Amino acid sequence: MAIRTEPVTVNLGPQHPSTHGVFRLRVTFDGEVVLDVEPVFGYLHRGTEKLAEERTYVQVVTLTDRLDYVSAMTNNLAYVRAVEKLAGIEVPERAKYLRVISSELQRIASHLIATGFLLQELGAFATPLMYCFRERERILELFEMLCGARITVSYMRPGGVLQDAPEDFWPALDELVKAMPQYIEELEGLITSNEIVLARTKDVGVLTAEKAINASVTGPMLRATGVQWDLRKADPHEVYDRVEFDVPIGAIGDTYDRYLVRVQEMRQSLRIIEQCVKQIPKGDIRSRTAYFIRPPVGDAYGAVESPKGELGFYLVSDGGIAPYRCKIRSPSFINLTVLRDLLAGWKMADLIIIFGSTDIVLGEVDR
Amino acid sequence: MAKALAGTDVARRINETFSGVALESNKTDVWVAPDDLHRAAKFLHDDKELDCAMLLAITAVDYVERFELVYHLRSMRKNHTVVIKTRLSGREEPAISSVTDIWQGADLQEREVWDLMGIRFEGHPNMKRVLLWEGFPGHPLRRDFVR
Amino acid sequence: MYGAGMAKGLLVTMKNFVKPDRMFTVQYPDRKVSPTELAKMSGVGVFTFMRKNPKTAFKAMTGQMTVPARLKQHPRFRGEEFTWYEQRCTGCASCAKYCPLGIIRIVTSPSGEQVQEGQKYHLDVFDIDIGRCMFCGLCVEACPYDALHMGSGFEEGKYRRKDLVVTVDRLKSQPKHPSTWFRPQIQGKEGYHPHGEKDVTWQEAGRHEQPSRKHQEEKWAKR
Amino acid sequence: MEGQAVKAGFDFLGIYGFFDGLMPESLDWLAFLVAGFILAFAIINALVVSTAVYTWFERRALGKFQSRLGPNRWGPFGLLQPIADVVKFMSKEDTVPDGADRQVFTLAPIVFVATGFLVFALIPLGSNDWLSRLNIGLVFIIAVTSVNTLAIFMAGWSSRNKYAMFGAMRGVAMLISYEVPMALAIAAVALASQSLSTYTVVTNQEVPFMLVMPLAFFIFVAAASAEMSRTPFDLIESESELGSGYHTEYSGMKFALFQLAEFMAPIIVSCIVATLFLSGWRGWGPIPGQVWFILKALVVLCALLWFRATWPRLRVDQIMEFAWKGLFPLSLLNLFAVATEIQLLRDPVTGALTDSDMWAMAAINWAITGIVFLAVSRMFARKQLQRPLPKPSPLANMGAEAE
Repeated sequence: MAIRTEPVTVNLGPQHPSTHGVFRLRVTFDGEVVLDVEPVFGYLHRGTEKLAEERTYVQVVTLTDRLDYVSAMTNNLAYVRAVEKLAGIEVPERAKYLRVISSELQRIASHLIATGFLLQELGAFATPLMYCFRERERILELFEMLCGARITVSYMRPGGVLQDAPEDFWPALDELVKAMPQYIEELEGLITSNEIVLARTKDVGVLTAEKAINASVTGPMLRATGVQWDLRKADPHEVYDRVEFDVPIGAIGDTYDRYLVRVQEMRQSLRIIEQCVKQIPKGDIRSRTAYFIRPPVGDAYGAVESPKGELGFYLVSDGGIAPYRCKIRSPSFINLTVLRDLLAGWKMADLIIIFGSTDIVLGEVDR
Repeated sequence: MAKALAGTDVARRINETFSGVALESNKTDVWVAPDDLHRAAKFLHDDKELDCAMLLAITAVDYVERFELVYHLRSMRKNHTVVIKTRLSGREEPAISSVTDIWQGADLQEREVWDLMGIRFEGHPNMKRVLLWEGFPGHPLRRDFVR
Repeated sequence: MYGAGMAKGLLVTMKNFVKPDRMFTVQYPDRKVSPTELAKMSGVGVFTFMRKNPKTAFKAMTGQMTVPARLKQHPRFRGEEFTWYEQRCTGCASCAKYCPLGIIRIVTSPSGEQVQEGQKYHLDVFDIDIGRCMFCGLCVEACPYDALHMGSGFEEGKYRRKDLVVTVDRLKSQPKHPSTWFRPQIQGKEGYHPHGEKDVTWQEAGRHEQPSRKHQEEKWAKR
Repeated sequence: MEGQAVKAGFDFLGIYGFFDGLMPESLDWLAFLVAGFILAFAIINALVVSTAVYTWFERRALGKFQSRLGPNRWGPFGLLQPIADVVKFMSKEDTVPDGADRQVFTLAPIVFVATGFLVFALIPLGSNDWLSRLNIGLVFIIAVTSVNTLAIFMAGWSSRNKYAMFGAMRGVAMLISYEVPMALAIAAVALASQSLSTYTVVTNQEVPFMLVMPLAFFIFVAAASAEMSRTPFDLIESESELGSGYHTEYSGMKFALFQLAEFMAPIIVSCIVATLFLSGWRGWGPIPGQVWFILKALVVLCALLWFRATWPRLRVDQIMEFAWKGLFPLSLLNLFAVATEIQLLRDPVTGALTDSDMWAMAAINWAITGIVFLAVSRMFARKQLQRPLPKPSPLANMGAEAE
């Protein structure tokens, strides 16, 4: 006897424990199996691009903090890079190093969050999440030393950084760089070889390299598919061409690979910081720029490798004190393109972890 | 170091295959007519030398008398970037052909452009608003949008 | 070996269980203290302390003793209330201009006073609406005379929106404990911390020496 | 509770005898009733209070595991936290969703809690402190724990919520599957102790059955943690997927009842494990049996807590696979091995098993367990732990310079 079944449509979200904010997945289930997914978002849309048109070039820095609110430093960096390209501003050496140090710290913090929440979604009762937050806390303390804020840093300015690091910053940074590898080791001990994690994440949500490139996927998600592409190497900005680091890649592009790539990137970031601390010269931290920057008429696209992928700012200037158009190429938003292809056919529990492994931040998706 | 291909070179290459498609060019950008955009995009994607495998971003800029669409393209194998632009006239629902069949990555971005700028992409499988709700009056990123 | 990974995970959690020295909970506004800690605070041995004040020691042992605790912050922390020096302010309204949100309201009238450089205006209104403020600090960065500083408080919760506006009277009267954010001259001061009792005078808060007449004339001539 | 010296302990007969002595003979039934009520009252309250303490303990211990503090504000070390929780639950609005089946919706938490209390009646806390010496105790435990399934299904179905439905459906599938290996593991215990009564299981348990039948112990603990839906088997209420599963729509006291039953489950399971596999109240030296029992139960409780704090959750199909392809064959193998050993080792006339027989069984069973473990680990390890080495894809070349 054939039992008649009918698909069930469930709204996962906007208030669901594992949607990373206000995000809605309209999912059609056949039993536990996902038939169709439609992401619905925009709940956090604040019109950053429109707001930027009415702010001066420096004031927009504060808006970029609020895009990807777990990695404000890289947002600042991407924006000020675009402005510097547009207006032709030179940056002092010391500022470049400070920028790299702070954005690599931010990358570690962001990847810690991604890993912690992935494990939370796997059902590990908050323990890995708490460990991740514990380590992130130390990084945020460093940010507080650097610029007086922990999340919304507003640290970088066109032409340099806001202010030099205080004296007690350097010993604290050394301590962190020394202690961090063993924390990452500990985190890996809890997760990497755990058979339950392997059973849940291995071969789940496989993304192929061709598909990823065609769908403009960037960041750890792209690297997990085996494509060795990192903007820090491909188009070295700041001082990335003066430091040595590897670009970790995954083997097959499944959820486990995405996790592994993130963990290995944390190690590489520590390597970069270590070398930067050795190399950093004394000197200015900010070149003299007018407070109201008036770039020449034209456009510029500046991008950096943010923890989520390629974060780009496309600025159009009409010669005034505010950008005529400020387009944000947000990696979280564009990585969502493949969501439907990734999720269809998997089970409900897989849906949650695949979605978690894409590591989106709603502030950046909705802008 | 990634290289931004000179617009004139790219324009020359495009015109060698489809003559007259690239209207004008300067050091960085190439302008094509909106009707030829799809052809040019397909060529840029398929050509072995240009090899633009990834569509980085689609931006619409509102210059009041016209809209300008900016396509940032990137070759992963050759490590260079190409910028092509096209000008659209008319403020009442200007339309252009979609490039989703060439790059899947255009999917959400074209929806976003439609949502915020009001440029319709013909041939897009799911041309709906993405950030704002259906029934939102107007397209907020336009310069003449009034709350 | 199958199961080894799971066992490794168990060891990691057990290590954290038996060695809670990396506990990162911050207790606020007060925290529980143990008798040992209390004894250390009063500067005597644990047993002496227990013998002297058995009642407190017992309370501490049963986990009922609390001492006030303030969050550990760097002196650079950008806090909620602002520190403002009337003597340094000329009423130029740079802060209001640079505020991305436009939440600083300034009304000035000519005063005829000359404090440092150029003419000084009298401030009739200087309202900072911290209910909408995002503490980016651009106003402080913009202030040419180092008159406005960030504070380091974070306990400005109010029941009404209009109470969140920091008025000029409050700015005048509140203790001057500026954050050292973007103010290297305060940061360089030995042992200064915004949480301390010591006020910073308006002379100390400024970066600039008193400019000479000649210097000013040169500067103006350039414009 | 009284020590062993008192002839009739704190059990039904003792209380009944006491009241029977007070009353005239025609009021026998009243004495019966009063004794029953007193017992029921005592057991329910003892269990509720210990659950309350356990919630505090679990939250503090989980806090330690996660390197944070856990509740420490209300009362010494936060001990009064459960009271605060209950007050909060009671002051919350008791909502019933629109379109829910009101009767079933109200009944579900009651059924859910009642099963836990029923099981506890059979646990002998000491050689004299038992509340019911039912001669089919093991069968009763299996039967009553399956009523759980019904309660979960009632809650999920009547809520008229899709998440609750998902939780309930998962719950029914999983609980029914795990009852099979659990029952088979209990059957092995019954064979070895040659009794179905929980009391006799302990008295006949000269050697703790955990040592005699490690495989059965493992199966029982795994199945039981699935039955009470704790990690790694907590997919019924997996909060990252389903909100909170079958009790998504519950609030106020009804939700508190679910919480009570949920936190009660580990206590009951650890008591059952202590009884069936750790030789209950038996111990050495001057320490009274009750203390031994509580200690053993506490050890099991802490181990379950430790697992919960560490491991993530399995997927629904993996859990079902684990039940039917893993635990079920293992429990059959275990039952077969134990039955064969008993047939070979027991006294041919009386059928009794001596201590040395038990130790012999233990040796054989440990060997079997080791072989099975190695075989299974070989089988899975090859499949799971090997991954291809990452190879850079030819689709990208970061070092390339455009010509």
